[in-house]
Amino acid sequence: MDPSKLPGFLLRRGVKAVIVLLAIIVCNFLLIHAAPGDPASVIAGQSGAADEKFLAQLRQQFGLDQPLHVQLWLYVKGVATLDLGFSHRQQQPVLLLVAERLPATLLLTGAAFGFAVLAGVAMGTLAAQRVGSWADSLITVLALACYATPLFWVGLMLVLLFGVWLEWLPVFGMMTVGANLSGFALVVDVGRHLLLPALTLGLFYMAVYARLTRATMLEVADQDFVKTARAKGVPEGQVTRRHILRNALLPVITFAGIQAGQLVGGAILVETVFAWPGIGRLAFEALLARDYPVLMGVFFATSVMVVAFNLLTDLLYAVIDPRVEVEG
Amino acid sequence: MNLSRRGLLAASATAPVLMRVGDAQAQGITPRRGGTLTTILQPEPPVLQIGVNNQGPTLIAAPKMFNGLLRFSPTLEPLPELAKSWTISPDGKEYVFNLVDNARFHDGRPMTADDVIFSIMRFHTELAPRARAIFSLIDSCTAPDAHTVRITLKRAFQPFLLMFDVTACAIVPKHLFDGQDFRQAPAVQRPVGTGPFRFTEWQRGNFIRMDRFDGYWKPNQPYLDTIIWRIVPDSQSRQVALETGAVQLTSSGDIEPFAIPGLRARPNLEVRTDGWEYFAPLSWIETNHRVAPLADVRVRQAISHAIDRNFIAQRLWFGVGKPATSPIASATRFHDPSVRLQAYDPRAAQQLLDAAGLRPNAQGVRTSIKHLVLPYGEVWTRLSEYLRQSLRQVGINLELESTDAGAWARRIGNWEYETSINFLYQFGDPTLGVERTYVSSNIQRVTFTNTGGYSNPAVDALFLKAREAVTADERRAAFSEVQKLLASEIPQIWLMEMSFPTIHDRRLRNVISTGTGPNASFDDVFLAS
Amino acid sequence: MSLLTVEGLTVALPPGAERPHAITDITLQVDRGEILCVVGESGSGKSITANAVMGLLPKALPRQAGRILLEGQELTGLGPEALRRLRGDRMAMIFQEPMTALNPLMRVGDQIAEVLEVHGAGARARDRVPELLAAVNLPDPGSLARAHPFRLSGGQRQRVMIAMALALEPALLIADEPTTALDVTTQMQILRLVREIQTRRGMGVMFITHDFGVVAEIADRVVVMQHGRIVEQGAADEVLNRPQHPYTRALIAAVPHGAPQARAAMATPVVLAAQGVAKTYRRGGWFGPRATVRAVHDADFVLRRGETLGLVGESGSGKSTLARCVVDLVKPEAGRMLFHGQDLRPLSRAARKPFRQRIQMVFQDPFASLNPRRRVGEIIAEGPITHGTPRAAALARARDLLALVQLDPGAMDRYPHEFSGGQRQRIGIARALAMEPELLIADEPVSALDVSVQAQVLKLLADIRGRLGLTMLFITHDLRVAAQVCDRVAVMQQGAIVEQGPTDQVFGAPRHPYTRQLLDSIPGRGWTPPDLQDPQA
Amino acid sequence: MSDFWRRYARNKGAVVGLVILILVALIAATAPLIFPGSPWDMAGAPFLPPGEMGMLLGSDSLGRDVAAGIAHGARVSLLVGAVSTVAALAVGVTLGAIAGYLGGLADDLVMRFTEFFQTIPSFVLAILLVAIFTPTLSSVVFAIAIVSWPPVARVVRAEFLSLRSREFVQAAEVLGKSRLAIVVTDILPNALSPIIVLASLMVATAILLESALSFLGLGDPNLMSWGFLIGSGRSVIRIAWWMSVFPGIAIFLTVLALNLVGEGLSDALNPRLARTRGGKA
Repeated sequence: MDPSKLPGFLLRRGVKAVIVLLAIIVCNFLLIHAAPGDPASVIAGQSGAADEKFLAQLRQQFGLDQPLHVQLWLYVKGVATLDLGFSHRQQQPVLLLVAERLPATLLLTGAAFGFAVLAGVAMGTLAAQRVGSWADSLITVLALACYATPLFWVGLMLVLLFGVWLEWLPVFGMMTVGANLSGFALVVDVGRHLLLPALTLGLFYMAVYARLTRATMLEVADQDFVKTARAKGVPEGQVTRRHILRNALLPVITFAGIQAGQLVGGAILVETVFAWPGIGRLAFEALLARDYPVLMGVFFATSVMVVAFNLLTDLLYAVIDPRVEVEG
Repeated sequence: MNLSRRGLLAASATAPVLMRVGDAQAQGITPRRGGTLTTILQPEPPVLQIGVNNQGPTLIAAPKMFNGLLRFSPTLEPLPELAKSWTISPDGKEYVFNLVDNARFHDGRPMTADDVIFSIMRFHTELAPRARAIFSLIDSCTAPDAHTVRITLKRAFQPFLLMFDVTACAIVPKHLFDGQDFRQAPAVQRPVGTGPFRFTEWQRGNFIRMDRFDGYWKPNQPYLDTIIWRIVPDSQSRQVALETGAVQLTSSGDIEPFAIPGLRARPNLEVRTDGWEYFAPLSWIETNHRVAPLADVRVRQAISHAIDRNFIAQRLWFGVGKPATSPIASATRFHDPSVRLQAYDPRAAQQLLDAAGLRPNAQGVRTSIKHLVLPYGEVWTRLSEYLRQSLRQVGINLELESTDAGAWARRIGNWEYETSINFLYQFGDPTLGVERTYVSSNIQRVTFTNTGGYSNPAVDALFLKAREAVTADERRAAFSEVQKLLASEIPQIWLMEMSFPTIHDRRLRNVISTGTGPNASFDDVFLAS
Repeated sequence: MSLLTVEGLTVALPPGAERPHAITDITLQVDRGEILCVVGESGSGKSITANAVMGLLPKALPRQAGRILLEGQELTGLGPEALRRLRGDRMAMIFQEPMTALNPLMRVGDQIAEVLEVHGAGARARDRVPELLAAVNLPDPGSLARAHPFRLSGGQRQRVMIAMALALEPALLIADEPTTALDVTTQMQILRLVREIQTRRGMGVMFITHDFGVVAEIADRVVVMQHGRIVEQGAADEVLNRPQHPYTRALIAAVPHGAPQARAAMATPVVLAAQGVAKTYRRGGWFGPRATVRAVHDADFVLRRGETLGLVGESGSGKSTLARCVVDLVKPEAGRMLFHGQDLRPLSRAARKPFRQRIQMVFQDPFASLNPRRRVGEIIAEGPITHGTPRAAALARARDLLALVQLDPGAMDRYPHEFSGGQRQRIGIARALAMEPELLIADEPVSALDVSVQAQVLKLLADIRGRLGLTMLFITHDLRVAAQVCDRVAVMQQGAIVEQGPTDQVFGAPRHPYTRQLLDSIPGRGWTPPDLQDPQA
Repeated sequence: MSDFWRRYARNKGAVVGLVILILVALIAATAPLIFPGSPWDMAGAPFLPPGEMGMLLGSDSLGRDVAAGIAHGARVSLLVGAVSTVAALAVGVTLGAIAGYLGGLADDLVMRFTEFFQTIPSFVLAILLVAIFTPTLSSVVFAIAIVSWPPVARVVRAEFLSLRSREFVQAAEVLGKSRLAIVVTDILPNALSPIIVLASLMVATAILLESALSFLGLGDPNLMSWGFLIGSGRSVIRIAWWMSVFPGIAIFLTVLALNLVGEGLSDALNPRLARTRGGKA
């Protein structure tokens, strides 16, 4: 796309993203507040003993005695200044809690996403090139199998295989408990811990990308310009790389942009199975404890991730596909 | 049990001897200085300031940084801590604590009577409902000198001393809290106490580190250099970490009961289930007396007959804990061992239900009762599933509702339930930890009050009598009577005296030396070579 | 020695197809400096022949017999790599659909340079691109090379394709219907370009087409194919003017022809009058840039009873939009659409319903205009049923209508997919006639049909019109068809009617330059098909 | 119809999938006969390995028969899958039809709404909804339906959008048919194929979602389900692998079967494939 039009494009997408985020914030807030049980009663309950005065104190402290729209306004205003609120249960700013857990989730989802896209596209390409061969059948069956297996179960089976029976890999946590590693040793340690969770999270999406790539490759291969390339005498490898794959990647990118957000959902399961200390687990724990500010913070963080990813996808798309701006 | 009364009145004389209790249990090995204890904290507590947060994990970790005036032996005798001795007036109204004079906070400021008074009268009274209820009995609290505290009660309250364990009334530095919102004070994030270990680092979701406080008031103590609390949210990982030696100690609910038999078999590990005498948690089927069939004592008795408490203790908790026999746990003072609950007898249960007019329909169902599953972990879900199957045998259809911790607490607090599971700490004395569930004056829309709505004037009277009696004997009589009465009325269907396994490396010594076990200060814990 | 020699070429079809071979025993030559037109209807095997020469047959269609020689070298024995080296170098190909024949993600210049690169031109490849683009008469070759294909018009893209094909000066150019998807004016430009380059370089060209007009315009020699076989070949003049084979004769007879006849101006009442009709399309969302396209503006015409008015123009001229305005498929934002004096434009859906019966439409695409999930009988009868005719009566009438459009009454219970394109178009006509309309809008009713079928459908329409006294608005891009069918024509360009009048006047003495340009662009304008008795009709 | 079956049967995988699906449905239907009594009954000793004491697939931590749990769980999984798919279809088809047929502002509003739902990570939303409405069969179905409808709406909208401009729909307009009649008789029947294919895949996704929710302890506590079995087996995987392995295989086979059936349906219903098979000359 014409580089001079990039700022306008970014501005339009940016405005759109902000509106979407605002809607998400309001929606999350209302949704979470529709939940029965307020944090005061949870804290009161868990502190072993409580009386009415204590409850009233807590409610006042959390601002829960304010009218709902005031609470919402305060929340939206806070989010605008990156103040995601304060977790009274954890006695920490939500931003801090989320920020602490975010790297682990980004590492996990990033690794899983990278693995899924690379392996998926590679498998899909291979299958499409040898359509009808045993390799194609194998890849199709494999993709279908990954597609049909529950994420958490794959995780458990990997734990069983590599952690319990073979004892090759650590299966819980993000790093070895108690080993104060640093530098390269730490990277290796985290990498070993990352392997199984990332594989688990990535397998399903790998299957999706493999199927998608295969299908779009076959579709693109039927198109006229591929025939043009062949008629030009372009070697097969180059036809695949330059003409088929590049065009086939467009729907894969679109899909990846949508899927990236869903990855966070899967991360909750994987983080639960592998005890990975990310925001997926934070969300689940916060939900169980009715820690509204944290829940909203996690939702906001994931929404930002999704929106940012969509923006990134749009941008990538605009770079790869010159027609984008025409379609507005 | 006369011993306990004597101990309460004349503890000062025996104090120096009892201070050696821990050492004596060290099987003759001289304590060794040094070493790092890596253990587990689960779930990660929000803050480590007792008072601001009084949940289980905080009460495990924070006592390493704080001291109470007293601590308690496994038989709940008070032992000196920051109070090196104390006296109680014969009418039971005046308590004088003599404080150690060399205690310092981690920031170097000396601990004085002012800090104690602040902790009692201001800090815990404002923050902690349980403390508020008891400390409201205090008429005056003064400091005749910098190391003496005199408390005068409005009326005698025999279990008063039990409130001075570190878990109930940790002594906090007045100079760091006075004049501030206690919850928001910086010291909440970086706790400062007089305890043997000082707070050094907390990486959320990862670990908390505490280092030896070199200025600790007990000479040459503590023995350990560092305690690292690992946050490991996953029970499997915790078990692996224990097995591989990555951590040397687990406590509380860190390890699921079904893993205990396997861990017991490991030669390098020791599995203890004592050390919870002060808390003595008792679990029961929480029943809401406002719901039709449950108001009928015969129905409650029938349910009590229909469940096999031995099965629960052995098959669900793998022997960690034992069947309940009374509303007062056996470790709590004034437990009456002669009291018996309804025996496992489905036939008797069915007869009682017949008598209550609940006849089985074509499917064999007499009545349907809703049951809120306690959302505290898998074993509680299994328990509810077991109860459903057991009650189905006698024709009661238990419909489980699962919920999260927040909704559970709210629904119990608002009386919006039919049955559930609940367990409460007893804090050493029935007046402190048992009474609240059964007296009609405590029927409140708040969790852990008499939410079931049980009301019996005789029970109310007996609890009041026990509360106000000055001597232990008078109280014992009243408690015996109320236990017998409650056992037949069975307002809540008690299941099990719970315990939590403390599992540690055998090289780790003195882990459990008091009635608060893993919740104690660990100033005498050491790693043998 | 011929440039290209094909001998006894036979290509199999997959088992289960309607015939065993895609092409059977094809023998033909292309000499240097000549244009050989391969002509035939869809399914005749002409594209398969071209692809076989290029070595681009899909795996499902294997060559079974025959030889192909290019410049004396036998291609049939070559391995894939050797064949690849020849493609783009010694022989090149351009395709029918310029909109999809270029890689949408690559710059035009890169795509042209790629030909040179893969044949070993190395780094200098890019430098030659502007020169190649200039050779196909494209303006501003420098910036065009940096453009992506979507910025180019269809004609420009086809020029790019030609530039690409000619980059290495191949001996043989195969053009597979290269102008079918283009408007007539563009088509003529491309045809002239091909002819010019061919002459300049002395190439041999194998030009595949279904259009005898194009054949007449460009061919030196002609090969006629039917059902995968060559039925006739010879010099262009011979085949066009003295066809021998019955099939060739039938095809040529089906080409719409005959000069428009002067017809008496009608004095019947006005059925439909459009006054100042305008339709503007707006695009762009809440955040994107807005774009407006004036699809139709200031359209005025009248249509008298019994008359056929042709709306002619190239794609995008607004002729279909205008037709759709009449039946309210498109809502014009200005003007009046008077039907017997009543303005239809402001009518609500309900108020318009009575008029629905009186104005009906026949659509272009016989494959898309019939609901695939409904039986033919229901399709024809549902209009009258909607307007209150009892079901039994409507179905009985549908049976009669099938007979009227020369279909078997057994068709009633069959589904549309069981019929050929021409048959479907008859069903579409029957559906419109079931409403007994006064006014029939025919939107390119024969454009998607092969020439022989086209002739049959046109004949049917003429018959029906005569028998039922229909008034007709006939939209077409094909001036030959318009000349044959219409009493009067209106020529549209960029949303406006630039000229209208009696057909013979407009075609005989065009006043507007655009009309002249259109007429000049009719391929094979110099050729008048011989008057043949159609032996098959 | 026979034509449909012929095309369907051409895909071997689809036939295998159908057979598996019928078997699963059969097991679900006959579970009370094969395993009388409740799957929650503590029928034997805890942690019995497969095959011991008549427990074909072993027993769990309370001595409950895993095989009985799987058979009874099939009922729940299929029920949740089917009901939530129907619900999601109802919402998605309605909204998609409105957006696609009416276009304009309605389309814009519906699509913004749909996009918004697609931006929220669906599994997180499902967890939230189930937690808010407390885990029961109906809240699980509701939550799954809520997160599953957007793709339906998109597909239906796209189909409607393209069908709306098809000439046979325009012909129906010109005939004067009412909007409802056009939608019902002309557009919907032609949009049915992708909806049916999508529905078969949605059942699969719903089963996966239900199991994931149950795995996290957000299932209906009164109903035995596959996800529950795996969830309860997770923490004891080192002691009793069979508790998590077998229910997982059950989910895998069912979801696989549904996917295969979906592909078969797609082949059998998609006229485009039929056309390419015919070959292009």
